[in-house]
Amino acid sequence: MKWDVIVKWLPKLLEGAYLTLELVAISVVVGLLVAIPLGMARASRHWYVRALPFSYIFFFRGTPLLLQLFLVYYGLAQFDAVRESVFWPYLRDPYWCALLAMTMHTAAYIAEIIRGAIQAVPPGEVEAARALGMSRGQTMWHITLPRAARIGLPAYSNEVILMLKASSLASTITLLELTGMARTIIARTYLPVEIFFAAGLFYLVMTFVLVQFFRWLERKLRVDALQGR
Amino acid sequence: MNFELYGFGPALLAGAWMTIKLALCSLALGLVLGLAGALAKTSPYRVLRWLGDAYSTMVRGVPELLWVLLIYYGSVSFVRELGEAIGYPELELSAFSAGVIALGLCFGAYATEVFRGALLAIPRGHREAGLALGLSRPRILFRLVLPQMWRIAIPGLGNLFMILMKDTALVSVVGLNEVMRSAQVAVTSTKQPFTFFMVAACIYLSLTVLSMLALHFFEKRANRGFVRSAA
Amino acid sequence: ADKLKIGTEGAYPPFNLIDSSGAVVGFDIDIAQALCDKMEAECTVVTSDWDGIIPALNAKKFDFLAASMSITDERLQAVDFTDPYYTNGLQFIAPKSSDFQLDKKSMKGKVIGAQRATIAGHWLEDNFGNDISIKFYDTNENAYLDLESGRLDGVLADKFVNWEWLNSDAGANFEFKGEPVFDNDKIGIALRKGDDQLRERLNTALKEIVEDGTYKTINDKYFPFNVY
Amino acid sequence: MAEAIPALEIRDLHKRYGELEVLKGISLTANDGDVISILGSSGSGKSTFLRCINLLENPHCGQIFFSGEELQLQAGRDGQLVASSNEQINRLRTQVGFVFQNFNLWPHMTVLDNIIEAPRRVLGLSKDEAIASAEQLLAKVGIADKRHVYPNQLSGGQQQRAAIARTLAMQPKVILFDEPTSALDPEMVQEVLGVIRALAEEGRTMLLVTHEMSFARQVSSEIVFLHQGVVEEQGTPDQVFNNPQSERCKQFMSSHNY
Amino acid sequence: MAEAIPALEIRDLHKRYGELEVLKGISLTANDGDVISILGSSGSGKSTFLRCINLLENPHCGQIFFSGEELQLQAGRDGQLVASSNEQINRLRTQVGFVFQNFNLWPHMTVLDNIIEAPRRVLGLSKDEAIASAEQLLAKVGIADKRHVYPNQLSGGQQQRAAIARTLAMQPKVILFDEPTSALDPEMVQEVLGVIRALAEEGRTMLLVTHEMSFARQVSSEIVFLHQGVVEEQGTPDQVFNNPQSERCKQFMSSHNY
Ligand SMILES: Nc1ncnc2c1ncn2[C@@H]1O[C@H](COP(=O)(O)OP(=O)(O)OP(=O)(O)O)[C@@H](O)[C@H]1O
Ligand SMILES: Nc1ncnc2c1ncn2[C@@H]1O[C@H](COP(=O)(O)OP(=O)(O)OP(=O)(O)O)[C@@H](O)[C@H]1O
Ligand SMILES: [Mg+2]
Ligand SMILES: [Mg+2]
Repeated sequence: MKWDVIVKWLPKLLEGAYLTLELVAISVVVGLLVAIPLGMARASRHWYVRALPFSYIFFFRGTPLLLQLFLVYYGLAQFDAVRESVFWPYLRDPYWCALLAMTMHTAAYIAEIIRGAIQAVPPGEVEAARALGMSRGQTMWHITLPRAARIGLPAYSNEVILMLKASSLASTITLLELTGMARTIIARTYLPVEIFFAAGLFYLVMTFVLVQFFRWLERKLRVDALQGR
Repeated sequence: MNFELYGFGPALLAGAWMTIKLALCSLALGLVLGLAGALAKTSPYRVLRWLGDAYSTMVRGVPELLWVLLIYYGSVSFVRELGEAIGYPELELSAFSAGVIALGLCFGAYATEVFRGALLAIPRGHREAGLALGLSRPRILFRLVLPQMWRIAIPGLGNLFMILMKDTALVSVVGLNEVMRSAQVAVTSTKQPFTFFMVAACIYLSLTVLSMLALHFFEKRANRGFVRSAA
Repeated sequence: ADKLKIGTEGAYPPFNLIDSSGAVVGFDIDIAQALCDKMEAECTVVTSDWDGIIPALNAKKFDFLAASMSITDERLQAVDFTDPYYTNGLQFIAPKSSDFQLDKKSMKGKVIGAQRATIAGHWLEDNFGNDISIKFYDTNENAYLDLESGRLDGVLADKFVNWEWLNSDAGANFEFKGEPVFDNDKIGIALRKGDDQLRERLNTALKEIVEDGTYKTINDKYFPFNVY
Repeated sequence: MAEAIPALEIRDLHKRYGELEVLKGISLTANDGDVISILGSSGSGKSTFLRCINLLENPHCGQIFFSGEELQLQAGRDGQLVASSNEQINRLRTQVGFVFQNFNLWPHMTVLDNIIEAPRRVLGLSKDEAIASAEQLLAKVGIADKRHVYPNQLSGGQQQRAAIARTLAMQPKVILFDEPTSALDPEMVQEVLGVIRALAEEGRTMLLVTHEMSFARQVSSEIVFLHQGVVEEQGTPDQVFNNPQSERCKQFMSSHNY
Repeated sequence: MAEAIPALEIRDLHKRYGELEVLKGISLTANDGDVISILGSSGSGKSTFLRCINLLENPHCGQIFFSGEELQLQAGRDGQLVASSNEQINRLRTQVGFVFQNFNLWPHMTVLDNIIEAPRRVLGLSKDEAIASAEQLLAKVGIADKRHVYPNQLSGGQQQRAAIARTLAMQPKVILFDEPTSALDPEMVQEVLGVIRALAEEGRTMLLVTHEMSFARQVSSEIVFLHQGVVEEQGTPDQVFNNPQSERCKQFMSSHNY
């Protein structure tokens, strides 16, 4: 193991790690915001409300992220209309393409988690809120979602960690995030073992920090103290 | 669009079949591991909790691809030694079993979290009622806790299964021809990336339809006895 | 006759690719088969992903690789190579309409694509590193797509591969620019380290097919020029 | 219009679950300050009746009036009636309190948060105002020391009292109690009795499902005896307890003096 | 050994939640056929006491004997006592029934399945045997027609009766009832009273937490009055109801004749 090489390229790897974090943080947070209405609509009792989010979730859950990245990055660029539109300056840039694809992708998965959690909230608790005169929206916002957040939190933490690793696919559309950077460095140094080891360590550390963060959040939200007597 | 797919249709179908086999086998392994992980993480014993934690953090922390490579190539010398030890030197881990082990391991680590969330959502009283009646702990687990847990876990597990189905593509590095690799092969020889990527997307989507139907069925079953509020 | 397993990628036309019937074909394969005939060995072809191909060789999943692999110092640490069986070079392609000069001044600010971890990438970094921006792709196909969409001004890649693409529909509006920039990329057959006996046999067989004209027949089947 | 407008009026309410007809046409009128106890054997439809009044359960037929305002209903799926105006039902529900038979406290909030949630969100009280009135209520039901505790850490009776406080915090005009004293000891029952009387004096209207006959007798202005989904007997406590007319009611009343 | 071995004996039981000491040393002896009612105000620790007896809650100190056999305890985390032998606690739990204050029926099983589960798995009855005895019990508590219904579709009282039937199906020697009649109407209370009497005559021992004084009075052979975690008063129903010694108990008893 050539430690000096790792040390030498550490700044570059950090740069990549920073981009990775940025991509993941933005996509899981924006994804969550997009997913909340989607998940709520998906848990609706009316089929016509469910239909649209269903097709969205169906498509984005049904196809690989790599494919979605390709479609957004290479696919859209095939159309002259897109290339001449006002969006082209953004769609031309792999950074925005990656963010767009990752956000839409993760939103579909998070929406499904939210739906499951909403449906797992005991009906009596919802009834209690409605009986107190809270509107459907208020009930959803102040009672059901906070309660569902506690039920769905472990699954959401999964999704964030999955996105952390899925973000490495952004290297296929020329972004130099952690994996892209590592591969580029390897192409220079011919030292795959050292560099991948270092990059892997970065992923592991990021995962570990995320796991700890979610554990802290669970404690704060008292997830495991909610069991009934 | 070429409807014979330039002759690559059968190869893609074979790829789809390989994807299905990989996904189902890894699912079976992953569910067992996930359940064990969740039970360990919620157990009163510190050692088990620690083990469960280590498993889910370590496995989730390392990219899936690395696990595939690690298990396929990393196990070579180990398996060979094992083979020699038991007097069967030709013993070797097939690409398929290596893929299943790696994917199952990863699925299990994520499933651990989903199951744990579901376990925590089941009222303690239901377990206590079992204890008070003298039911054994495994019985309580299998008859009282698991059937209720599915209801809450299925959406999360569904997500993971969708991801698993697509992660089977990773196994192509050890030489298994699943959907994604079959498509790539067709692309290189025909120079029609969009045709074949769309076909791959369609194959994944139809597999998704099948799994969603199955999930819906399971969810319906798991929801028996739970009334939705009219409010 | 002894039995040998040939490893290849199957994703590098026209050198190695998988046709619709699932058979592996291409220049590499034809050469390898010719060598096997000379060695009187019974050969089967197995494909593997590029990333896993050297580990698979070392794990004895194959006996040698006919996969258009460049002989590099880095690879020589992991495997042995036979004598080269063809020589590759790099050449730029760009839209027919663009004025594309190979000097630093006119290259300044251009966006050039290359496949990651290939000599093309290194060559660009070494020669134009400070003047152009280089984008790396997993496959040449992806680089061509971005060339089409206008995100790239040009692509540097193996000249045979570029030549193949220019001959396809997609490449109609593009052409080679300038002379090949790097003409000494030697391609060899890779073997496990220390497998000297097999290497000698392959080297002998290679000499024989070059001498008896078998090599030229295969060459002409794929290219209108000499690749040796 | 010499007669006052009743606080709550229900006409001919029907409800079924699948084949099972649980309510077979129930009518009831309650004026301001009335305390009406609904008695009946287990499974006779008492909870269902209360739940239909504020539409936690969708009836199949019937009319409901709050202070003369008719609750707008429209036909929904499988013949159920659903609220046609969300705005109306939300507004009416703020005026109609409900105390659940099984409490339904929110387990992720402390007792205090459970109580201040609705007044803050619905009535728009500030946090401090809501807390001030919540603490008064908690003191009244005797669990002031438990205000920062989560529902799962309460005893059964404490949960029930928290649930009562949560409903009272909204200052509803009409309150529907579903067995509000089932988990309470006799002393606490006395307290609740006092609370209900005070509320009645303020002019609030209460419907009360209970199995505690002596409690019902002391607190109510009217008794309704439900049997298999119909009103079998109705009248003042004295009438119903001392001189029941129907066979079924006689039998039921006789058993309470065990 | 002239004296009979008591069916259940508890010595000096202590239990706290964090800082809060809920049980401060409770001792109690019950012989075969005894029906002991535990009274006390809400939050006095009655449920906690019952739950400690079959170790659903881990006490901090104390000894428990079933028919003279001591429950093996060992120190666990934070000073709690936990069962040292799984085998023993499982065996004893099959002999000690528990009816929960909040029923805890399993929502994914029908009423019948709820009842036959334990007899089949623990006692090893065949499905038919288990169903036969379950149907008898369901008929006894009056919900035979609900046997294929899920618990969430039952009224409160029906759930309570299903919970009682589930416990009785195990034919336990000792039964701990936590407010078994809270959701029941007076008629049903009479039925349950009859059931408990019959069980006592069979020689089964019962501990009963209840708020219904007249019920306690009729059914019990002994009354224990709990106050703030200690036994404040103990004796025959006549003694405790008519002639309570302690101040607290006097006050409590006086409120029940509202
Ligand atoms: N898990 C817990 N954590 C903290 N405190 C608890 C917990 N469970 C119960 N307590 C407290 O212990 C005390 C006794 O509770 P217990 O349930 O035994 O009362 P109880 O006598 O059964 O009352 P009730 O008649 O209202 O059911 C109560 O003050 C309660 O708040
Ligand atoms: N969701 C449901 N689906 C089917 N049947 C139901 C449902 N809810 C209630 N029932 C049935 O309706 C009948 C009336 O129930 P309800 O809860 O109104 O009784 P109740 O008078 O409140 O009884 P209790 O005094 O026991 O609480 C019962 O027989 C019950 O089994
Ligand atoms: Mg009821
Ligand atoms: Mg209690």
